[in-house]
Amino acid sequence: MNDEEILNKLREVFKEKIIESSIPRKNIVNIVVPKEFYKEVIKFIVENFNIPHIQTITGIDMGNEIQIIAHLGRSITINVRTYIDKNNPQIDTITDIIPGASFYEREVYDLLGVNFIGHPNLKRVILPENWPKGVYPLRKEYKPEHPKPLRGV
Amino acid sequence: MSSFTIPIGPQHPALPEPILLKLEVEGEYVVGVDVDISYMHRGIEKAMEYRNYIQNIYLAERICGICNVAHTVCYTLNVEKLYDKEIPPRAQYLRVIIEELNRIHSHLLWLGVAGHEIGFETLFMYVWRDRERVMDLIETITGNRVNTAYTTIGGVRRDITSDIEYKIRKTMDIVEERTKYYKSVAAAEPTIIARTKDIGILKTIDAINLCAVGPLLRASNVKNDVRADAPYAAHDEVPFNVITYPYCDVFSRILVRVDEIFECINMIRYCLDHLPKGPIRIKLPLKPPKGEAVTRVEAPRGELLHYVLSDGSEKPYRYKVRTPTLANIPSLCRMLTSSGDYIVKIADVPIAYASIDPCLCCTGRVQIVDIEKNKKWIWSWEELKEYSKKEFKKS
Amino acid sequence: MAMFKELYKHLFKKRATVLYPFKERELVHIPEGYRGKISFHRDRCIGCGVCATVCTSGACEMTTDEKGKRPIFYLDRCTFCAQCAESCPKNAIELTKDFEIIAFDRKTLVVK
Amino acid sequence: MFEIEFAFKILEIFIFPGFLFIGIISLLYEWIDRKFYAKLQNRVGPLYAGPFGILQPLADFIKLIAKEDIIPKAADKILFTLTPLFSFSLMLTATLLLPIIDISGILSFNGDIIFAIAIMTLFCILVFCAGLSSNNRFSAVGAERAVLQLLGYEIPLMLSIVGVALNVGYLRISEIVKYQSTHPWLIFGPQALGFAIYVIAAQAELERIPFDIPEAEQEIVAGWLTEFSGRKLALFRFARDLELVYVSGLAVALYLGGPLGPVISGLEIFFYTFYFIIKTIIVLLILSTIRALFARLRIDQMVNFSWNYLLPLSVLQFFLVRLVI
Repeated sequence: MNDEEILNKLREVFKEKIIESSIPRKNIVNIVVPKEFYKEVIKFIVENFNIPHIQTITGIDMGNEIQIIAHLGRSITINVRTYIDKNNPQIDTITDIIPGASFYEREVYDLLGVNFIGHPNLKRVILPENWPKGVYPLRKEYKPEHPKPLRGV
Repeated sequence: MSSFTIPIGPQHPALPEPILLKLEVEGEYVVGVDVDISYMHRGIEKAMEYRNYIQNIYLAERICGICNVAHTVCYTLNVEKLYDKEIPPRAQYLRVIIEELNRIHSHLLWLGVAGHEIGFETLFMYVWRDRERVMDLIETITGNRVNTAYTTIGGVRRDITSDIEYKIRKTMDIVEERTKYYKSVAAAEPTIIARTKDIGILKTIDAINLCAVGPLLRASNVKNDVRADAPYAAHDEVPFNVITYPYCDVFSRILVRVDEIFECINMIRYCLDHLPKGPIRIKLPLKPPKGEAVTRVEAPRGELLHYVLSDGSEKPYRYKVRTPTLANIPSLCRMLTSSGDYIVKIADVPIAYASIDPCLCCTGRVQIVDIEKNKKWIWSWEELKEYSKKEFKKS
Repeated sequence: MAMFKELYKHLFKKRATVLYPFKERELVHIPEGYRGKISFHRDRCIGCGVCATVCTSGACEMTTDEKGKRPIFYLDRCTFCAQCAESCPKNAIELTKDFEIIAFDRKTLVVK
Repeated sequence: MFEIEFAFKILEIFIFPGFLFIGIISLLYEWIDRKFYAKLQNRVGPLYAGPFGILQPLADFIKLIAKEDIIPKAADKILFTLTPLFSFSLMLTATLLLPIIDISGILSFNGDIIFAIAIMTLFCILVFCAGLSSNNRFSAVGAERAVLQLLGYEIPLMLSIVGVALNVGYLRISEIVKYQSTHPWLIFGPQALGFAIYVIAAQAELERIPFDIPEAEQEIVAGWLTEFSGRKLALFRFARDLELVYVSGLAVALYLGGPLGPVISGLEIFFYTFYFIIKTIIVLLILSTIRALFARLRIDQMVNFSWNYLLPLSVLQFFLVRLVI
């Protein structure tokens, strides 16, 4: 199944639930869905296209909202993206569909403070245990104290 | 029998890098494992947002020392996608050569470490000695042994002369011969087989479900390689075989990596034979246009993913790196947990752990600035001297 | 037992180790184009500051001397990536084959 | 007359071929072992202390003596302090049994071969005590493994030594050596198998690759040795070196004709010592080669190996000896 067939099939099944879709480059499929359908779309992709592999989950601080991208697939990359509210960042987990997504979700939880509802073991994975609560390094308002190297001898 | 916890790491002779494996142990049997990978976080993703694209080449290179070429290739391919310009084919071929050289050295390094983990010091010494030839070759081509700084945005920085080409061919012959010998040793030495056969089993179905990548996945009999599935650089033109072995254990991981070395050698020879003529790089402006890009390359440890979001300025808005080791950690936890007939012993932990070829400095990339509010994390030279004097007097 | 023959072959071979710091210094082979200690040609420099812009580690800083603006290099922070030498429009920066840069004092590691 | 004899005895025990001599050659053997192992691996080995690094073991010993001696809070202090001393003195005493300048050692009595075997077991029990007394998880696992390993190699080791005694008809080392002065060395004959078993078991007794399971560095840090530091570690390491001399010396006495060989009369002491050193070094080189040849076995594989192969072989050798005599 090539990239266009996948995109057409997704458009056909989900219709207006897909806000935006495109093929920016060969073998890359971009779709944007509302966060309510995020899990549903991923479940459909995993089950119908026989793609059990998740490459990673990227979280991006876009200012007022956080963008979550799930990169799925082995030969064809399907980027399922959704936007969630930054003040109340919550989204369904996909670990029950893809067990391998566990660590990626924990990473996003750790660094951007996104709460994955239903994750079996949502703990810190990267930051130290005594890191202050509510400080998320990859959010834009977090400014590290030494963003530049030391100067002088 | 009551169980107790044995911490392996963060400092442990078997671990070249800090990781904490909290092993739940009953006698010699491991019944549970908890992994803490938070010891190597350097904040590279955040730091990349503060540096321009040129500076980030060298920062990306330092995500990992061993597979640094994979990181630079991935980074440069990724950023080049933003520009949407054609890169000279000669540069793409040279990237393949240096990448495969890097893979050879990484796999040889791993073979030595595997020997070390099962207490076979002699194999360790011999393999690392022969790996030096590849390191010398990398030094000759790029100017440095480890941090190659070879690929850059728009191409590669140095060309291969006929003199260097001759050296590469000669070294490849020697490395091929030595690798053949090590393969025969691994297949014939009873103690190696005893320590690696049926150890650290990761069944095919588990490997797929837990999203394992790279040699770990291929050793579980899944034909998967980014170079074949989604070719990048010149990989669509260079023929090679994807190696798989069906045993799903550490022994099959040894065989996969050793056989991959042969494939790498053949790919390098092919590249040298078919090296296109032409320029090796094009100049690109410092500021890429707005956009985003995802690139995957096959690092020595598996699928490596870089994601960039550019807002049109000279610094990336967001840069995301997903390294192969992070993808393999769920599989590692599965490998180290006894369940049913499958029993893991403490003695098997180091080699099973090493069999995923972990590279933790890849895995952690987040900045630690201050742990306690009043304590400075970065000390000045004088402060450090004062502190050490004070501590010295105390003792 | 698989390595027995190999082991005894090596009894009569020369060791692989190079006794580098005290003896056998001549056996250390440095290839052409090695990226070692930086050498700076003041006469060619025009003070454009590109080197300081592209330097990853902040090892290159711009200062002023009697002839105008110029860079100054702190080798203790330098990563020897040679990006400054590559970006320099006048080839004022060169990386030499000298790799022995151990010092007791950081102040001696400044290239002026 | 009695006083002079007594003074000679004292000199024998303390200087030559007693403690001082044994101490020097044990350090020398550690150097040979390390250098040869390095040579097999195409490395350099010890290099800087003395010519060719010959003083390196001594330098290590002195360095460790000078280092800070830490006793963990949770450790059993008495046992923790005493085990290094015990094991060191035990091995020092054991080396007195070795025939070096004569067909009998300084210490020689009827049945001393049983004593010699008992010492090896006792050392292992001291190792177990040392591991347990330090109250560390790695040490506990190491101690447990040491005893498990003892269960594996002890019986084949004993059977191979008993085979020798059976062949000669005496339970005394000096008698075994004397027997070999008139007969061919015991290694030429059915005892060759016994020698092989002895060497393998000795490798396990010395806890060297492939049987360095109780102190497997990559698995349990340093095993039972983990908590020891400074003087205590120095004593343990010295005890290990002495054990190396003891084990190889015993092999020489039992299978390779002891210190005997062609001599010029009047210079027996010199020649005997020379032959002793040469023969023990040969045994040592065999032990070092084994160390370089294998990967470390797992504890269950080691016990399996010795019960499945070593034990039947030693029983077979036992019967062979019976048949030949």
